[in-house]
Amino acid sequence: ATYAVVTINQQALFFNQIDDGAKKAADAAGDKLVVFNANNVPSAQNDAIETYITQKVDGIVLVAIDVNGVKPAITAAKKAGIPVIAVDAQIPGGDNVAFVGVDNAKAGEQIGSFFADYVKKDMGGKAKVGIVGALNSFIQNQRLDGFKKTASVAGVTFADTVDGQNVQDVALTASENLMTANPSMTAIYATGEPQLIGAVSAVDTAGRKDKVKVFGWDLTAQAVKGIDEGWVAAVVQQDPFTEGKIAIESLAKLKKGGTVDPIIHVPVTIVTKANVGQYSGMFK
Amino acid sequence: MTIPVQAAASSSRLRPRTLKDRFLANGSVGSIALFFLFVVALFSLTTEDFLSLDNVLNVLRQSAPLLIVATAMTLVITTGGIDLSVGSVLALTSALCAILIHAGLPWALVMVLMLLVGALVGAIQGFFVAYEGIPSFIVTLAGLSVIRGLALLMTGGYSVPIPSDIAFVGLGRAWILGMPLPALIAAAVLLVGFVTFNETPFGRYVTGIGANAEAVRRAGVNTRGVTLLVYVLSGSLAALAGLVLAARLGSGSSNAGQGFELDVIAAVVLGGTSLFGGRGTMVGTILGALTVAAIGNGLILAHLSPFLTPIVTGSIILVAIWMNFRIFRGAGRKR
Amino acid sequence: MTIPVQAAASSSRLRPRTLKDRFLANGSVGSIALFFLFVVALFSLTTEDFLSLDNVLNVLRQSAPLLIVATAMTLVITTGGIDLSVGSVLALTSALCAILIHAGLPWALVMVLMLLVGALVGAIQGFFVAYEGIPSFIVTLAGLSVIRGLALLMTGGYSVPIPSDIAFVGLGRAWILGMPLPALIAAAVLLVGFVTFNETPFGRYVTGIGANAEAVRRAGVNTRGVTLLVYVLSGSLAALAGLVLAARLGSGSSNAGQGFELDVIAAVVLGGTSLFGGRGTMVGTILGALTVAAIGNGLILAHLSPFLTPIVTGSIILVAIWMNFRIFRGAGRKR
Amino acid sequence: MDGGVPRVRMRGISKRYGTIQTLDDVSLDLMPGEVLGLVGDNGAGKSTLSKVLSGAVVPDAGTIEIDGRAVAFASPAEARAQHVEMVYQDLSLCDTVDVAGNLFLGREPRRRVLGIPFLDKPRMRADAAAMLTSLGISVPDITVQVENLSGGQRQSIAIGRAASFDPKVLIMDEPTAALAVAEVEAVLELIRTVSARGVSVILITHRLQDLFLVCDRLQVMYEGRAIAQRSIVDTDIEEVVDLIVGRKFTARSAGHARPAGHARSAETARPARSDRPSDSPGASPP
Amino acid sequence: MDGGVPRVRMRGISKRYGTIQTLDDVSLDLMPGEVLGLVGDNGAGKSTLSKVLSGAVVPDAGTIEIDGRAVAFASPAEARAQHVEMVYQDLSLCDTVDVAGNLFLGREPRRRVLGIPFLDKPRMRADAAAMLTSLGISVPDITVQVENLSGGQRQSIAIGRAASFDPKVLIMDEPTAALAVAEVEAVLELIRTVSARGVSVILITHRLQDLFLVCDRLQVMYEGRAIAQRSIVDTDIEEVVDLIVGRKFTARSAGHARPAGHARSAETARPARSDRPSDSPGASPP
Ligand SMILES: Nc1ncnc2c1ncn2[C@@H]1O[C@H](COP(=O)(O)OP(=O)(O)OP(=O)(O)O)[C@@H](O)[C@H]1O
Ligand SMILES: Nc1ncnc2c1ncn2[C@@H]1O[C@H](COP(=O)(O)OP(=O)(O)OP(=O)(O)O)[C@@H](O)[C@H]1O
Ligand SMILES: [Mg+2]
Ligand SMILES: [Mg+2]
Repeated sequence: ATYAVVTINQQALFFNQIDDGAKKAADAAGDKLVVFNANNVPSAQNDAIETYITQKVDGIVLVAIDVNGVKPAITAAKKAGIPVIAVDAQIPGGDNVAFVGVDNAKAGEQIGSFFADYVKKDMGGKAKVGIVGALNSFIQNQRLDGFKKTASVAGVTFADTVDGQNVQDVALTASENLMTANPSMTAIYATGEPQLIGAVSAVDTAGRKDKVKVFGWDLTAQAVKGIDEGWVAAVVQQDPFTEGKIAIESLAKLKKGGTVDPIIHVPVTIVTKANVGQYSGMFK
Repeated sequence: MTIPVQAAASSSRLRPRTLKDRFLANGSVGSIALFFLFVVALFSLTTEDFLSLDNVLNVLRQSAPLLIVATAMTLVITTGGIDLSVGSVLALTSALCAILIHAGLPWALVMVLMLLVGALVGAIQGFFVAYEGIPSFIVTLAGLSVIRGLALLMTGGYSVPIPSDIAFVGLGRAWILGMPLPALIAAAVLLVGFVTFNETPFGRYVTGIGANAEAVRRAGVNTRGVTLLVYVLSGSLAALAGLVLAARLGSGSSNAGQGFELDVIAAVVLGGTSLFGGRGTMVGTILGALTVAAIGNGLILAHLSPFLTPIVTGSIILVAIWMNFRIFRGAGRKR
Repeated sequence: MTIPVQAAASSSRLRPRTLKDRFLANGSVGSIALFFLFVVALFSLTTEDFLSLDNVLNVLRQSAPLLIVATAMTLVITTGGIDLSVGSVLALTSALCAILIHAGLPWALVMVLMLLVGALVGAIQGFFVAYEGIPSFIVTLAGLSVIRGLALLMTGGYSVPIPSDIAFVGLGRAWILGMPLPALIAAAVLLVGFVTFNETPFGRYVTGIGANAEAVRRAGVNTRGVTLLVYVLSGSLAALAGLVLAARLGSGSSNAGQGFELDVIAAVVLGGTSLFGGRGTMVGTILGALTVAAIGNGLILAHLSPFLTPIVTGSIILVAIWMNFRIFRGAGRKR
Repeated sequence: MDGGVPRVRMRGISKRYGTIQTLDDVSLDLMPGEVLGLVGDNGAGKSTLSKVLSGAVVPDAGTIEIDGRAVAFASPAEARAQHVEMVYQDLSLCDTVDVAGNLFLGREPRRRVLGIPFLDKPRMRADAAAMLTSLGISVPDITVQVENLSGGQRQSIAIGRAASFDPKVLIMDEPTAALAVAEVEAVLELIRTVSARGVSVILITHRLQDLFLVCDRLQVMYEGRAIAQRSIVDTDIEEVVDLIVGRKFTARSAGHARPAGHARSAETARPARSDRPSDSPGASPP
Repeated sequence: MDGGVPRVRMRGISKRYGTIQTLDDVSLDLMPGEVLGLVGDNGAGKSTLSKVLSGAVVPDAGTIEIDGRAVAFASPAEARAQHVEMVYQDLSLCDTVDVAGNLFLGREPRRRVLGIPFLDKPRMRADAAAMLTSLGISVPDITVQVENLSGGQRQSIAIGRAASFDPKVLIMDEPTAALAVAEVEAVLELIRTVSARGVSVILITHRLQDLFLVCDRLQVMYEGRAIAQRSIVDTDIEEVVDLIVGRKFTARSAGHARPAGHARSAETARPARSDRPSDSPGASPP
């Protein structure tokens, strides 16, 4: 059978690991896997799905950019008898057979309450946190909202939110400016990989490692090093490899006439100094 | 005029115009046409479904927004200007129309409003370009930023769904006489654009302004008005494309059309319109846009690794253009 | 020449050149200079830290890649060309240098290699533009796609860490005499660029090619060679910027510098260089780049909501440029 | 000259570019049907003065009257509306537009379909061919873009454009500079014909002998000022040369060998103009 | 003319643009120190022929010899290396570059610092001012961009550029078209001076009277072919006019009134040239 993965871009490790997981599962089952990279353009995902429909692939794994905007294409696929599994971003009211991924709002709340605890225990109960987000990303906005929900406890104040635009050098400049604008800031929360790279570099080069604690999403080598050194406090690590793998396995199951759960949540891990050891091998 | 008529010198040194001459005279269009055929041939040989009816209609439907906006962009670039804001206008109208429909306004009214919004945005930008003499690159770059910012502000970064049970979505999804409606809309826009560009005084002035704006002004033409109108058209057609896209996707998002301006400009320039103004071709634009769309579609069908897609896309364009420039060397555009 | 000398007609109708004349004669530079001062004044009044030494040095460090590439882009645009591939070249060299350093090559060698890679990429693109006559927009748009594709292919989408204990990272982070090294590098590049552009025959030909390439060719200049060299410079300086950025970030990634080309072009055009070629100013470019950086920095310092940032940025640019155009009306650039 | 309302009356026209006072309090009168030669050294301000009259340059100071009514041209469109047409020295052609398109620029024959104006291309081509033939111009191909034409062919097109649209005032800024001998004759003949019909003509030229074939009067400019006027019958080439140069000057290239023969030159030139109404203010416009 | 190696020898030059055969098997000879007038109707192919010699146009067929050696110019740089300089009809100036920059384009005086060539701006300005003065040109300000100059001023700069760099062959394509009377005299004087030094000159002009003041020989082109050659002493303006037009033609504007006086005109013109070596193939180049 032939399965297609329609992804967002290939410049974040996260998406590539989804592809890798999917590839692994497909190879194991002797299936063919094709990948389409939409380069952050929402309508390109639609175009690709429609193209795969005309080509009659056996199933589609979709990492959506615009979760509403892909619905017609998913519906068309369903009509054509091609199952679509959404990964990472849930499609509200969509015709996809299943969703595999992290509950971003929930995980945002998780890191938020971790943050609240951390502030109480390790920061003397007071923190001023600045945020490096990607405003045009739906799921990163969810992570931001979830975080704010549980992190807003007594003693925590929010400084500005800046837009890293999912590009690491933009995020770097924005983070630096964020620190300049808020000299009394004691923590940064970054909602995605490019944002975290930018924030980590900014704190590092500004020599603020002793003053600012970094929280964020998606490990990289620099983040691992920061955790080792203690100034990166916690990073939400998803398991995109497993997400991709489960998605393809589910499609295979459907193909054989089986059924799958409509929502398959893959848990996240909050990586701290305590458990970073098991990840450091990934980033050599 | 009755002044002494002197026999025009004989044309002993003119030889009849051959088919080849005609082809060479339209150098840039000939070049992109050959290239387009080459791309089509390539993909029909290497993939199975490329020339299937479904796929062809699919490509046409997908490229409708590109074709619609490229029509106006051809005019803008022919005047020697540029409009970098089209992607943002598309995002703004797609987001705003979703919001308004969501809020319960009748969709027909929303459509009219969106076209007016596009025209207004174009008029504001056109005013700065035509009447204040600010380079269009700066004006529309500022516009790009401001307009997408407005869309972001209105949506808060979330995408707004459009109910799929209202007639509005037909704008992006309906089929009429076996053709997808977006493709028909694009065809109509292109036809009007072609006629306007080639058969009306307005179109003539557009070319003239790009070639020598002062000469057109000295000929008594209201060059500022013409320039303003070109940007109004560009804004309106970007709004139309935004409506079509929102209807097709069933959602409006401030994310829509990122980098769209570069695609549109690429299609127009690939078609043979000169960025220096004065030379534009609507047929070339159609071919340029379809070529871009065909390459994107064909590479998916060919199951190329996505890591190789950008490399192959760029290389195809460069090598094919290069070969055609070698064939047409000495003819065609100069820069 | 010894031919009869005839007294030049008296200059009774010349009046002495006033300061205002000089200012108006340099219309575009005067305009951006005023605008820059306006932006600086605005933010020093509305925010606390804007003019603090720390922040100023920070802005300079941040804008180093922009300034470096804008120097070369000024030359490219003055010849009437454009280089859309600079962001991709920056990504390629930042990724490749991280990979090679990771693989254990000495960093000095890596730096030299990267500059050569940039020069080579520029030479290939320059060849198509200068010797094959393909519009630079198409060539470098294809380059944008191919080169970032290569970076993607090499990194597999991973961001590659650069160990922060080697001297290489000093390129992005070191301080010399109280100044950040990237800022010093940018200053050196700008100085060399300024002198080259204004004081050498090469710089003269760059302007001439933009004004009337055929005239320069007829004057016996190797215009193709000059054009090629301009793209080589552009590629090399984009590579240098990539190195600085990689050193500052401590990692190389194919994601670096997305949309960077538009920022660079915006800075150059804002500075008063004409996209039609023939009119370029290095001082304007510096001011343009610093203005863009200052606005970005100042708005964050002013605690503006990020949703309003693009709107305010675009509006400031447009309104201020517009006011300056009104002051300089009749002087300065024509298009 | 005296008596009758002048077709054009310019007073106190001044224009400064940066440090240079290009025009300094210049006046100019032009009667209906009159041909005025405007001469002067390079850079004297002739082109600038005529551009003021054609609306292409807005002066810093000064007034213009057309047929006794004060006008102020903010753009060439307004001057063209008053039937002032000009052949610009730089020709002002659109290089990438074809011959017919340039001839009719701003005056395209239109065909309305459903109220929308379309270009009447067949008529444009036919009329364009007729216009060129009447000027004795042969252009290899009327659909060719003007950038591919020779210098003289380009100039002919600029002349054809200005002359064809029923002007009341026709300004020609060095119209014959690039023209070959037969084409020059055709242009001079054209000037005679239109002025006989009452069109007022301003002819700027450095071919001084031509002035004596068609002009009624000369106005000399020097460094931005109008310094002299001469009725054509009261002057000769030598005096004109001296006025232009600003001192006694011998120009063997100025059409007539000197010193002999100059008296005759004016004589032989004049009879040529006997067929046209002499300075008749009453000649009705076409 | 006969005897001696010609400075320039062009044979069988042909060039086609699209459907038009612009040059059709044209030959041209030019001796050292000779001044050749190249005349013909508009569009006859004069400019194209001279561009072939200056390297700006590569012909489809034909050979060129310079001083007996066969050359093939693929670019103007190669022709300039052989000391062929040309004043182009369209002037070929860089509008946004200043006067001095245009004069020295491609030949900038340089000052080496650490082996890097820098523009020697003070010298450029001083030399430029001297060059212009020697041509009798007054430009208001030498640092002004040429786009702001008058037509005649622009033309003077193009002439200054070609004449100043020690040419062996100087081609002037309608150099005097936009020039005022004193400047025309200066250019004609320039031609006499340089040809006296052994420079070969090709002068293309529609001011036929000028030909008789400076030329040794005329070549007439008609519709892309060289149809006639005349030694200047064997012809007169009337014949030249007839050759250009291709039939009997009366041109009162051609410098001399007809029918009277034409015999004398050639006479009065010739003595002016007595001060220069007549057709001397042996005159040594400067
Ligand atoms: N736009 C401008 N900017 C600056 N200077 C100008 C401009 N236009 C004209 N000038 C100056 O004004 C003077 C007069 O120019 P103008 O073109 O009117 O001269 P002209 O009499 O037509 O000369 P020519 O016989 O050479 O055509 C010149 O010195 C020129 O440099
Ligand atoms: N690049 C070109 N493309 C097409 N046709 C051309 C080109 N260059 C010249 N021609 C044609 O060749 C013919 C000769 O042109 P050329 O400029 O040599 O004439 P000319 O003798 O210099 O005329 P003039 O006296 O008007 O300057 C013209 O009919 C012109 O249209
Ligand atoms: Mg003039
Ligand atoms: Mg010519």
